[in-house]
Amino acid sequence: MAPVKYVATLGGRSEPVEVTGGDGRYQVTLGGRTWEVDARLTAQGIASLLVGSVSHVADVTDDAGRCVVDVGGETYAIQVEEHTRWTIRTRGGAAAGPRGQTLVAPLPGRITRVAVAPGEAVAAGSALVVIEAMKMENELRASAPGTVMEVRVQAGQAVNAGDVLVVIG
Amino acid sequence: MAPVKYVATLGGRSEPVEVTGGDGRYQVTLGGRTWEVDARLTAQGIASLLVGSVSHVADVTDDAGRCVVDVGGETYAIQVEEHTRWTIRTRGGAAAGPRGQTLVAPLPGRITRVAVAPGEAVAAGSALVVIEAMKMENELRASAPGTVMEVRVQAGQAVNAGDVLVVIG
Amino acid sequence: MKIRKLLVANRGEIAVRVIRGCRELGIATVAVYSEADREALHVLMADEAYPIGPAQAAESYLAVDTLVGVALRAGADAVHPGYGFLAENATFAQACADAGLTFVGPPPAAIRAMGDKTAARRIARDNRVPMVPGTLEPVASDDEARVRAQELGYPVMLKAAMGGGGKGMRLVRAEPELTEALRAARAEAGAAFGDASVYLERAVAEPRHVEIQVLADAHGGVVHLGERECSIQRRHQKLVEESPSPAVDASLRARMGVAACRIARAAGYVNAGTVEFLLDAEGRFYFLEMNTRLQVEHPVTEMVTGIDLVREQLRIAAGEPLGYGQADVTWRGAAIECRINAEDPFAGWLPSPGTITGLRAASGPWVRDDSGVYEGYTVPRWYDTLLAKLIVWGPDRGAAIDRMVRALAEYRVVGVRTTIPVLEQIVTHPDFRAGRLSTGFLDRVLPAVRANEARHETVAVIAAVLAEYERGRQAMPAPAGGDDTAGAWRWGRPGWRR
Amino acid sequence: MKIRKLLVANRGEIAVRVIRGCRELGIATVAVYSEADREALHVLMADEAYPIGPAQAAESYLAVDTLVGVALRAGADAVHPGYGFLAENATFAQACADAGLTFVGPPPAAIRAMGDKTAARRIARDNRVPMVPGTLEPVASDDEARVRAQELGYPVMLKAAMGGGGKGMRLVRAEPELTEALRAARAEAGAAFGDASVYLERAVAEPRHVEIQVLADAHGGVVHLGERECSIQRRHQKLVEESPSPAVDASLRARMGVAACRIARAAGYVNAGTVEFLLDAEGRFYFLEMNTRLQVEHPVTEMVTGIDLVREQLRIAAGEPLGYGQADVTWRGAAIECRINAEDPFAGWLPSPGTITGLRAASGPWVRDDSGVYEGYTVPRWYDTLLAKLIVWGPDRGAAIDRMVRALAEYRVVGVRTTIPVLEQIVTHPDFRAGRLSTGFLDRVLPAVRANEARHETVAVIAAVLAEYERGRQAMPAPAGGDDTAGAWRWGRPGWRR
Repeated sequence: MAPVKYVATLGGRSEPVEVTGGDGRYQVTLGGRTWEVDARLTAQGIASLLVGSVSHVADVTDDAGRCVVDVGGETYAIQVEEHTRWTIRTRGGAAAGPRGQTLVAPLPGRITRVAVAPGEAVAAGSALVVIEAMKMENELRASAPGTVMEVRVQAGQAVNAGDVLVVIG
Repeated sequence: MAPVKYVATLGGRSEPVEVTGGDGRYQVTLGGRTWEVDARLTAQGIASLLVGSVSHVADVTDDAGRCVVDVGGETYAIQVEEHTRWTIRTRGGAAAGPRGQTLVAPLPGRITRVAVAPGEAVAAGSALVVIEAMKMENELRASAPGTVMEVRVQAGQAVNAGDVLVVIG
Repeated sequence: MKIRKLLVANRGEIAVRVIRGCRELGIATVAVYSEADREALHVLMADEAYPIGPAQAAESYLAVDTLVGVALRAGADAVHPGYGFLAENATFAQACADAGLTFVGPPPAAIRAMGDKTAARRIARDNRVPMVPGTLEPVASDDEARVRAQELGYPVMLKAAMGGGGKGMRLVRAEPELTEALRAARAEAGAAFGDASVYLERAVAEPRHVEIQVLADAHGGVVHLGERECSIQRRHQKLVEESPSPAVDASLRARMGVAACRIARAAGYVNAGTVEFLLDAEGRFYFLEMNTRLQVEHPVTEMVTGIDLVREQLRIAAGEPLGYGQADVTWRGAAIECRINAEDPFAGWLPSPGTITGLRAASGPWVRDDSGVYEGYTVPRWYDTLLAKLIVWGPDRGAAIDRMVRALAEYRVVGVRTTIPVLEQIVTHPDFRAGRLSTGFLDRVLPAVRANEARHETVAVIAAVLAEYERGRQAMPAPAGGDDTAGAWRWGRPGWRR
Repeated sequence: MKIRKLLVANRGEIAVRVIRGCRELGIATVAVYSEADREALHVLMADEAYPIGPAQAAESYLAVDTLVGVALRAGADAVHPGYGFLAENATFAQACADAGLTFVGPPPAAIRAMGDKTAARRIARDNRVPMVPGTLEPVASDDEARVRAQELGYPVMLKAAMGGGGKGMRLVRAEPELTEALRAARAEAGAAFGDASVYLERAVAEPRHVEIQVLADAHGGVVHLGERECSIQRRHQKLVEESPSPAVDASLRARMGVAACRIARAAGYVNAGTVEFLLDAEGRFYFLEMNTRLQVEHPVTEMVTGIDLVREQLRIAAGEPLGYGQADVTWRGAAIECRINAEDPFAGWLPSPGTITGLRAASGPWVRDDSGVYEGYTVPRWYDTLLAKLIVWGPDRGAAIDRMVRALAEYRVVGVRTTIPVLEQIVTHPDFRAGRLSTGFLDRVLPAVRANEARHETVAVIAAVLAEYERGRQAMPAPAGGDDTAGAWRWGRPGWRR
């Protein structure tokens, strides 16, 4: 059987992967090396992998089309596409990077402080907003320098995860 | 809302049960008493029940149409039917009781001994067959007196769960 | 009076811990739950459970009258407050007493004396227990704070007068930070304790946090159970605790123990309590405060002394004498506790509420899992982030560390982010193994902590690609001759988790 | 020679136990698995895993050459045999040595001397250790057995000459039972040990089974770690074990310990071993046999002495001296172990293989779960029924019993039948609490054991009816205004377990 070709994208890097085999025993080629893999699902979403006799247990979940793998205490979010599909998707060249920042609430909570106002210049690492959740005050900071375009919340306000708090241009 | 009427059958006894409510809060009437029940599924097949404030955790599984409930370290197999269905099913009177015994292998294993032969009379509790499984010899006995009609296995033979071993008339 | 039925006025792992202790003594247990906690583990484990109101703690777990009312309605004769919430609230202890309920904790007067940290410092001073210089009263204003701080000399520490557990604490390195630090400390203190007062202490450089566990009965018996070192803290929240402290020998233990017992006696203390000290690099110790409750980290003391602190609390509350003296308390080996919190140490330690889709706790020899959660449980966003405490024992500190490394590697939590990866890096750190600890340890070590060593990247990619490969194959007709017997292939079977 | 990589020639909970011990010492681990065990826990937990053949143990876990070959191929420098399988097989120990592998166990000569139970009895006799009267050689024929039994006087006990673990043992009350008992004992012995020889002993009335743990290093150091009482047995299979024995005081412990050490020395014993005794109602003890391996019930000794037996085995095998003497071994409190087997005690104790659909192990203070299974695991039908060992410690026997009752109530296994319900009835039995034990205890108590006390019948019916009710409601259109927020109704959501 001809190998099935995929591209796995992890942390911005894409690499080709080829798979053959089945019924729990596979040959997986990546990074110029072929691995003999014995893989079983021991329970829902929990895979036992023997990769060339080395034993690993991986928790594999699906998160909005990406595969999230917990293995050895580390977490990886990996996008897997068939090679042809990936080629078509990326043919136009990489999309332009995101411009500006949109600070969204990473979890539900209550805004206890807003440290910036529209028009203000912020440096990378500047405190923008403090959100209280689970009995802790959590300071949210700018990831890059810019200018505050919008502040959509005020102190005392309750927010849900994903709510836009501050827009920086 | 009118209560929904059921019949629960457990250990040969059938008793009517009525339920109203929903969204986790119910009134359940059985044995002449009405219980306020707060019930949630905390995970697949695991229910937390507050029965008049008393807390129970029940593992509820389905086994060939019967509901198997593990609660407080005890296991109950309960058949639940809508009252009308139960009435129709039982209208003809109880079916005649089973006649004779068919000894089936309760688990897979190897027959190490056959203690009876066709035509032999057996008493309740007589050893019929010894099956070896999980490193133990397990003696299977007659549940009632009778005469051996058929012996379908011999020593040394491997059997699967459910295989008929001995028929007693 | 024998306790027959006890209401646990708390939630999470400590409620579970108290329920277990009661069950072993034949005491029936009553849980309470807010609207966010109907499915919490303590509700599932108790004999009975009663709703007490909305998710907000102020309207449920902090509602004194509601709790006392439920205790009476359920026919309970005692109340255990756990830690946090109302555990150090004298009004609650008094309300229980007034309702005829045995409060499993110290008398209201002792809570009041020690709960007011500035009053506690006066008791320490009167009993010749060494203290860090600071104010004996809360500071009335920002201006007063500025003056006092200048007198003490920076850096200074702000502390909640009614505090405990690190809430409302702020280190102030220099005067420009003072105003904001006061605001933050007061806000946190007000939210946590309903009292925003703070006081000042001179900050000790590179101190260790070492505390002494005491037990006092109602008949004058007082013993100490040795120390716990809790220097591994982030923002005054303890993360790793151990007993014994690598910095404490038998002689220092005895001296700190005597000081702790002296304070307990002076305060008229009864039940389990903890006297906190700072220990400086020269082995001098300074009284910080007394916590008038069970501590989160009590298990490490239990593991080395063999004394069940919850059992002792219940016995003492029932009026029993300790039945042993200081000479009967012995220590064996070393114990370490790691706090598994729902926080993402690689994203600013943000709380990580959500559903625990996978949970495999460590177990086996000398591994203790004191957990408040289960697989399938949704961690609510209303309460603190502590999911479970992982405790190990070993014949010596090195063996305990080896065991903790093993246990952390076994412990898997999927669905919410936890502190496990950073705990692994802490306990394998050379300074930790060498016992070179101070409350500054974590701030020093954290910058080097990496989210992903990418040790398992190849395996992760293989797992992800195989999942996709099998999803594709399942969409195809089954191959001829494929069998489905034991040991055969099982990827892609129904139930691949979404 | 330091051990760097170790092959565990076993499966189930003991393989997991050994892997944990190795991990704490920084030793890499190699698991082996039969075709029935690809998904077993020890395979998942080891660093590496290799297939060794078909499900039948004779062709996999008992295949000496295969195991030695895998060890060499994997680059292991040591082998741990666990218990059962090849643990007491001198040929295997010799094959490891010949291949340059460190065998974590005694020298082949000591295995041979003690493995042949009749030879062991000669050593005991020569060392003035008391013994039950019996044959010093296996019986050659049924006729010889009949003559010897008559000489000894009924009841007599048949025992496998190469035995251990109760396999191949039969009590014979009177002569008419002898022929069938010989057949059964020989068949079991042959299947278990590859040697069908049996010998005879006079049966002691109402004896206790009390065994002494010994540790011997390669430098002449020998200590004992006190006793375990294992009187709770069914068909010679231990079900509940404890340390200390309620029938053993310090003086008896010392005398039995000295006798056990004397036998270990006489046999040239090195590593962990157990000397089994019968203890009669008058406190006299009789040597039974020596088990030249780790015992299933070793954790109770670990919990009271604080000594990690697997760690000691590995240290001794690496050539290290014990580093302590008899006076350094101390005992604290009491420990109990319960064996959770996949057997249905209410259906003739039939094995209950199958898939564990639900598993919630006990945890919390002083509770240790040594398990070989996980939720979702399918218990294969090829091996013994032991799923997990539940061990508790308490400051005294009463506290340990209270804790075991609590822990058993917490422990839930769904999908396969287990011994848990009968264990609960054993540890709450008045005779058990009073310490009135003998190997006849279980046979005396079992007839009173009930499958279902029906204590929870009402709750079970409510749960079953609500499941059906909600199944019906889910089939209807959703009610207007129904919300799906936190804390709301969740029955009948997708995934109701089939």
